[in-house]
Amino acid sequence: MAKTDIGPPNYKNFMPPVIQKNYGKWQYHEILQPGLLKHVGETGEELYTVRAGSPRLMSTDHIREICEIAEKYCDGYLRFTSRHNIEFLLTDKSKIEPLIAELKSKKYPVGGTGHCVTNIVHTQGWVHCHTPATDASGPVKAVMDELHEYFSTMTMPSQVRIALACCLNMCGAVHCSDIAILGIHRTVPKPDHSRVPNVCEIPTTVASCPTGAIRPDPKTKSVTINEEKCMYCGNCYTVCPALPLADPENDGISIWVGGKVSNARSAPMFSKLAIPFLPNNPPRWPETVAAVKNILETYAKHARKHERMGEWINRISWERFFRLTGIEFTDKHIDDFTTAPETYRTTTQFKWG
Amino acid sequence: MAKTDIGPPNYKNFMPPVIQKNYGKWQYHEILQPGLLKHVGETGEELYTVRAGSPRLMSTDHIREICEIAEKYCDGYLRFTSRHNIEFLLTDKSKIEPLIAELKSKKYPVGGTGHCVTNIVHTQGWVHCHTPATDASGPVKAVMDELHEYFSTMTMPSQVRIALACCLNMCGAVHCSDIAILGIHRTVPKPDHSRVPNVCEIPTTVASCPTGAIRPDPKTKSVTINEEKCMYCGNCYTVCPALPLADPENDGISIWVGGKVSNARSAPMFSKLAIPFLPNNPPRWPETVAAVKNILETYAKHARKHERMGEWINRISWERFFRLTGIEFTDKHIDDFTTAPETYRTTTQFKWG
Amino acid sequence: MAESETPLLDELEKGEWPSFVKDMKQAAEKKPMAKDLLRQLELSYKEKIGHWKHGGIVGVKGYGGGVIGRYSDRPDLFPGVAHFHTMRVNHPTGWFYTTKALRTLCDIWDKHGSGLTNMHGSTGDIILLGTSTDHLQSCFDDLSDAGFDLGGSGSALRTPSACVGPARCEWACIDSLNICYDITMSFQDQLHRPMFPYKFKIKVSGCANDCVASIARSDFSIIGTWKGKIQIDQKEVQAYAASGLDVQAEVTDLCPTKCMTWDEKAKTLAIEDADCTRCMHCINMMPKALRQGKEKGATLLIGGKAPIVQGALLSTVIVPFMKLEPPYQELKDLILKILDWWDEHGKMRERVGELINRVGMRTFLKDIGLKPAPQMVKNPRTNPYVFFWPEEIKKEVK
Amino acid sequence: MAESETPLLDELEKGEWPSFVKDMKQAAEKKPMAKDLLRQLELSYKEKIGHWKHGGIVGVKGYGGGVIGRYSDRPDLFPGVAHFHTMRVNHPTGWFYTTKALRTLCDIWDKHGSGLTNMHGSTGDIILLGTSTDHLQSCFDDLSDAGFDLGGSGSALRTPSACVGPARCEWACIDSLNICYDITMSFQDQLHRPMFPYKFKIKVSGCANDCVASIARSDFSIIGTWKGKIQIDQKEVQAYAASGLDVQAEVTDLCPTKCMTWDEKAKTLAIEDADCTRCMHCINMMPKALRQGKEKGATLLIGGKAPIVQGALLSTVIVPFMKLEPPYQELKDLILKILDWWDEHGKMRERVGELINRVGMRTFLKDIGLKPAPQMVKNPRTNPYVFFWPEEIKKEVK
Ligand code: SRM
Ligand code: SRM
Ligand code: SRM
Ligand code: SRM
Ligand code: SF4
Ligand code: SF4
Ligand code: SF4
Ligand code: SF4
Ligand code: SF4
Ligand code: SF4
Ligand code: SF4
Ligand code: SF4
Repeated sequence: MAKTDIGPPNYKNFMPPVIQKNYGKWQYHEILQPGLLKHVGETGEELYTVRAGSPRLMSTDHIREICEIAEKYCDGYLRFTSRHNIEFLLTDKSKIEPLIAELKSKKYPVGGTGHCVTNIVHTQGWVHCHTPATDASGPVKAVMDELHEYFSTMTMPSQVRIALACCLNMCGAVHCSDIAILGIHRTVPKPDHSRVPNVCEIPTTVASCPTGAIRPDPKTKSVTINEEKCMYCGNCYTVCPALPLADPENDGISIWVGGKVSNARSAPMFSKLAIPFLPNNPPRWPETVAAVKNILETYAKHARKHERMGEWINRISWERFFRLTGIEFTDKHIDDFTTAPETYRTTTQFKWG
Repeated sequence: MAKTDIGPPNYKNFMPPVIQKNYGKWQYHEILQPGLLKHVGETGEELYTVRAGSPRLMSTDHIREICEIAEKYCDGYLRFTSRHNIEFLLTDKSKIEPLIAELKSKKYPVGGTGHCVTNIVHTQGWVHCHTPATDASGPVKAVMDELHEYFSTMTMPSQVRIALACCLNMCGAVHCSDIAILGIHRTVPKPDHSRVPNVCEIPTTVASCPTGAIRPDPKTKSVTINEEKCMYCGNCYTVCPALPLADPENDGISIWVGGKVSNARSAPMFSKLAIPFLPNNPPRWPETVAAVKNILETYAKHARKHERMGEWINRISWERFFRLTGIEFTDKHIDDFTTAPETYRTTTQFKWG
Repeated sequence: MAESETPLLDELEKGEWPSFVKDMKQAAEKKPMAKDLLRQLELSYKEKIGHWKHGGIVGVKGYGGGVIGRYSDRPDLFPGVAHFHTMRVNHPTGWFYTTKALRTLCDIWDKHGSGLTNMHGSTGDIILLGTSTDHLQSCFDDLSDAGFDLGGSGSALRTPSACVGPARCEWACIDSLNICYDITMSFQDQLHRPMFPYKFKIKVSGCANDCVASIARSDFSIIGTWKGKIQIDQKEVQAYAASGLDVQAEVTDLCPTKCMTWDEKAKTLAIEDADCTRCMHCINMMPKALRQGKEKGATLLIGGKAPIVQGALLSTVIVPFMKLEPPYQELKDLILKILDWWDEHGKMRERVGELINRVGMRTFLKDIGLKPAPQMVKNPRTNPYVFFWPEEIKKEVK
Repeated sequence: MAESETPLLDELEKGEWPSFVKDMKQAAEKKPMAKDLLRQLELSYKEKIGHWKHGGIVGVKGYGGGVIGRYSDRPDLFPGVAHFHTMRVNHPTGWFYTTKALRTLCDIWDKHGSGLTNMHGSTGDIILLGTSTDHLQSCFDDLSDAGFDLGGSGSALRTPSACVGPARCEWACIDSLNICYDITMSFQDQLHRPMFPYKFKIKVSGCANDCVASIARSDFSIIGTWKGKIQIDQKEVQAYAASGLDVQAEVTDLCPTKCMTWDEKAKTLAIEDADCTRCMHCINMMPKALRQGKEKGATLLIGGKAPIVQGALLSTVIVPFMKLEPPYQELKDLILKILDWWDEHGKMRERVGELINRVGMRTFLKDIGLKPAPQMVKNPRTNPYVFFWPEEIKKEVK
């Protein structure tokens, strides 16, 4: 039998010699051009990193192609980033240009560094999950097709992190992104009363609802859902498969803005609702693409250098954000969860728009 | 029978002529000295206001004395402020000095303007309420005896509003004060099971508890209180007189800081807990007096001009506030009500102290 | 000299600040009631506990409120305060008085009560501190004859109050006094005959300085503001600068939106008015040099209150701007609509702000007919728990 | 040419960004499984709805997690994906690879699965996307022989991850990779055999830039920081200024604590280090000129998570500073203590952050033995609902 609990391979064995030598002794770095980093060690040794975009959903053939490239230019060393880009690691300066040329000829976008739109962190969607309100890879591809020039340049005011999650579980962790694309359901789960008693634990199902919309129904041994209290989060479905809530016409996408993770300058921030609903429109989600582009380009036009999306909005005010982007402000933008009071404007300080 | 619903006397009949004439047409004002305001109308007419401190709890004799003064210098016109100071309204410049002199000779503190400590908004305490955890007029007198020089000067960095409430009902609205003195109970109500069934409505009593600590007890037809869930707010006592919670040894005072109401510069802010508990020590509450003085003087020493208490703390950080004042930070400072998550430090940005 | 009966309270006659004990003793000399109050208070100081029973319901004819019932728990020791109810008298708006009116009040209170008062209560009323049940009606009658009326208590509209405003302040964007008085007069019924789920407070401030703390202490806050450019008198700005004001450090650097620039060389001040949030700071600093924009009105906010039960709330913007001119019909209609809505949906002891939090701002806005605006929030929601109205959802395909 | 079976997906082969459809088609050429995945996805695109059933429990011997069960709801149409489970393979810390290792992975996956992967999953795992139940064990066996192991799923510790840290970053205050690897190896049991109330994620970032988003995406966040003065190389500052960096506008003005001053004339930078909150901004701007203080360690935070159920949480500071050197015993003891505490008190599907909110931070700190510090809060509480411990209350006098 195979050994268990061996853990992952030791990362030390996978690092190129220049890293082994300079581990913990890097002195500074420069971004030489979009997608090209230079890190210099205390001894003066140099490491070059060429960063390329990836669809994340990759075939083994694709991975082998990457391996080939890494073998040709990088002695077989490479890594992936926390946002799923590919990083080719090399020391031989003369190989940089050819490597980038080959990547470009093979249609790899080179970039994702500095003040750019880097890869979109995303999730499974219709490819492999049971709760999605939209697809993941599709909208990501459609959006990045439109934004790819911002990946391979560094013309944004600051870093822009876009993320997508296909349901409120938020596996893409969109809750702290400059721009977030979030799949949402909008219909109340329809209990399959014939299955609920068999496949679901009623108390767990009842407890799963954040708004207390679910009541046990002793008669049917199933549950009833208070339509007025349900906000379609799908948490009950996670624990009880007999409560499906997907709906072709009413599922769709919401757009969120102004989150960040880093502690640089401002503290980490949650993303805030910008657009409550856009329809699912496969294969290219034009409404979503246009909405993201509009927000991004409005930001690019108005923000100051080094100002993240959320920092920009905090400076100009939300009323100004809605005016500049032309996005409609609705009652849905106003929180009504337990956190609501914290979000109310409890001051007379505001702008007219 | 006397007429009902006549409403208050029309304020217009109580305003001195200079105000009648310049109503809505004031152009600017100056604070000529502590306690002395000059308001100039568009026509150049001048109104002088001399402000004097008051204990708020006043005898009719005291009021008559004030009337006498107002008749002597102000043609019988005066007003009170929203913080219970007395304002003598006059136009005759030559009467200002004599008025102030007479006030001082009669031991009226003159001041309460500009960057000062003005009168303490407060409540009933043991004088007239059924739920106090401390007295109101007593601690106020003791504190103001110590701070009176800050009332009659303008040496603070900015306005300092102190308030006192004798229980969590906060009739003194201490929730938005630079420094707040708040009476707190610390013992769980002791249901008087013989009276509860007669004088209290059980469902109302149960519903009154913010933490859900109260359960009906069908056996005794009374209620039981979960000691672990009770934080002694006294709300149940308000609706059910048979649940007293006053306790000589464990009632006392907590100190709160950094609240404000005005929208000037920063938005209104709630006061935050500085000292969870100080004993009730009548007649002069020395611990409370010392605590307020320490906070006030630390603020006065370190804050920048025009910086309210809360603005100062926000700039220097709470860790610095606790270090500078020498106040101990305890687990009680960390919120554990429904609002708790909003108050956590969700960033690595902090100072060492 | 005989030993004092109140050695602890005597300590509070010392010191520089006016002493309430002195006032109590003054009254005690004339009124046994006041004397027993003093003695009972001394006992509280000794025992570190209050000696009042939980209030009972007392009142005057035709009114449901305005009197706070109070009974000593030691009537055996202090018979003078066996009953000791306070009467809340609606103050003249702005707390303006003629001495004549004040003296009349004193006379009435010496006749009917303890001779002790609070000038004023925390909501703004004249508090007549302590009388016996049998004096309530006659005292009210005398007050009424003198032109005074009771204020609010219980689950009613409470006595509205206003900052001194146009009477003595150059910054009043609205006629705070008149609005307050008009509301008070229009809503006498709501003030005197408790009918709501809980108390409802209205306060009116002429500008964002909010000198009556309306945003913190009232369910419905009316705060003056303006549209248009802040009017700058550059000469007067220069005069302030010349007289020692550090315009950069004390004014422009403290502007929360950083929309001001001070040109130190040219000594000119510029304001990017579109970015100004009308916080008042710069105007506060240079009243002679800066005047508010010309279009005046008010921002209306809802829900302010102390912590019991769900935690304290500050009022929150529901109408960014409303022009307010007599007879203030739009304002009063809105208030009535809100009162009705609260009355219909509120639970017992649920303030309007708590009700809004319970049912959701979207429901409140829809029911009242107010248009959502970004000015109502610090920021849009961060949680994805968004409700859609049934009419927004496409008919379900089966 | 025959008409395409996937006209909608074909649209996504167009455009500049790498196309996942291209990858799916590549795999589909070799693997019927992948082909049916493509066809089922096309159906989803047409119908705008997913076609997977609610997951079932499948796995490999000895493990309680690491595999996500998945079944098509149209096995009639797409028999290739009747079962289509993903395997989560623990990535090498820092996502470093030799091509040799990667190729081995590919070979194994071509042998056992769909030939499709996610490089990587959102938690950091290598996601082997889709295989049938009967291949799970043999695939695992092959992975294990090749030196790979499964990652976490279910109510277990999830695969910890770390920023690239000391391997390629001058700002790593801690050895993020080694800490992550050490934790992963030490907690294999917790990773593979679900035993907790819910999932538990750990992420390690070398500095406050937080390049693995630990503060947003992990229950336990380890973030490098420092004590002591930021080391300034004035020459290099001048070089940055000379090369076009506007030090005032881009560095000092953006310092959140305004603790930096740039003397434009003398071209010198000064930092009031006591006020610095180590946000990294100035260092980010001038890596060659500024180096962090010499005493290195980490801030530990707890509770980060996505919104389900009580709303999203960011991690919150529980240890302002801990030195972290191998074998990281203090750190691991703390994590174990927290896991135990959560295990004992947590309800089903209650993340540790939610548990802390339910029982109160004070209870957490007391039980774990951590000293309260102002650094744990943005501000002290504003509500007066303060609990006291029984031992703090004087024995009651009857
Ligand atoms: C490679 C990677 C770490 C890894 O282990 O994989 C990485 C690497 C670097 N980051 Fe990062 N960051 C990486 C994800 C992140 C993330 C996480 C994320 O995006 O999900 C963050 C937090 C994002 C957020 O706040 O929402 C992040 C926030 C930063 C920042 C702060 C940016 C800011 O001002 O808010 C810096 C500083 C800077 O760029 O000046 C930074 C700086 C850097 C530096 C310059 C560090 C260094 O000295 O080498 C590296 C190159 C930056 C570049 O690409 O321009 N890194 N960095 C990640 C690349 C992701 C990608 O492919 O795009
Ligand atoms: C594969 C992955 C998305 C991806 O495409 O990368 C994923 C996929 C699923 N996640 Fe996730 N989560 C994944 C990372 C995340 C993250 C991001 C992270 O770890 O940084 C989050 C947000 C952070 C967090 O943990 O709070 C996340 C928050 C959730 C939640 C909500 C948990 C919560 O407490 O709010 C659920 C619901 C649940 O656990 O029942 C969930 C549940 C699921 C399930 C198991 C669906 C379910 O309800 O049972 C999904 C299985 C999809 C499938 O069929 O393969 N997933 N999930 C990620 C794991 C890959 C990996 O191991 O590397
Ligand atoms: C008389 C009174 C109004 C009334 O109707 O009674 C009043 C009168 C004035 N206030 Fe006020 N304020 C009065 C209570 C308040 C309150 C309410 C309170 O304290 O409960 C506030 C909000 C306090 C807070 O934020 O916590 C208040 C915040 C201000 C401010 C803003 C201060 C700040 O920077 O935060 C100003 C502007 C200034 O002083 O520069 C102001 C300015 C003024 C001016 C200068 C307005 C004017 O042009 O006449 C008046 C004289 C100020 C002075 O005393 O220095 N007034 N003022 C109140 C006197 C109270 C007292 O006896 O001390
Ligand atoms: C007299 C006064 C205090 C004072 O010394 O000035 C007062 C006294 C009492 N208040 Fe108050 N409140 C007084 C202004 C306030 C204020 C301040 C304000 O109005 O600006 C507040 C905070 C603002 C607010 O309304 O939220 C206030 C918040 C409360 C509360 C808590 C209400 C809440 O929703 O949080 C209670 C409890 C209750 O209503 O059951 C309360 C209850 C009480 C009762 C009736 C006691 C009770 O539980 O029945 C007190 C009667 C004392 C007595 O025996 O005379 N009082 N009360 C104030 C009214 C005088 C007046 O009419 O001018
Ligand atoms: S976000 Fe939702 S739908 Fe998407 S992978 Fe995660 S659990 Fe599945
Ligand atoms: S979808 Fe969410 S809100 Fe609706 S019933 Fe299910 S758990 Fe409750
Ligand atoms: S604060 Fe409490 S004790 Fe004081 S007067 Fe108000 S209700 Fe009474
Ligand atoms: S005092 Fe407050 S917390 Fe305690 S039982 Fe009464 S209402 Fe509940
Ligand atoms: S609130 Fe404004 S208008 Fe009213 S008195 Fe204060 S400063 Fe003047
Ligand atoms: S009113 Fe406030 S925001 Fe407007 S310019 Fe003046 S200081 Fe700035
Ligand atoms: S978190 Fe800090 S140490 Fe780690 S890679 Fe990012 S910048 Fe470097
Ligand atoms: S690290 Fe941040 S807070 Fe510290 S000096 Fe630099 S910019 Fe300022």
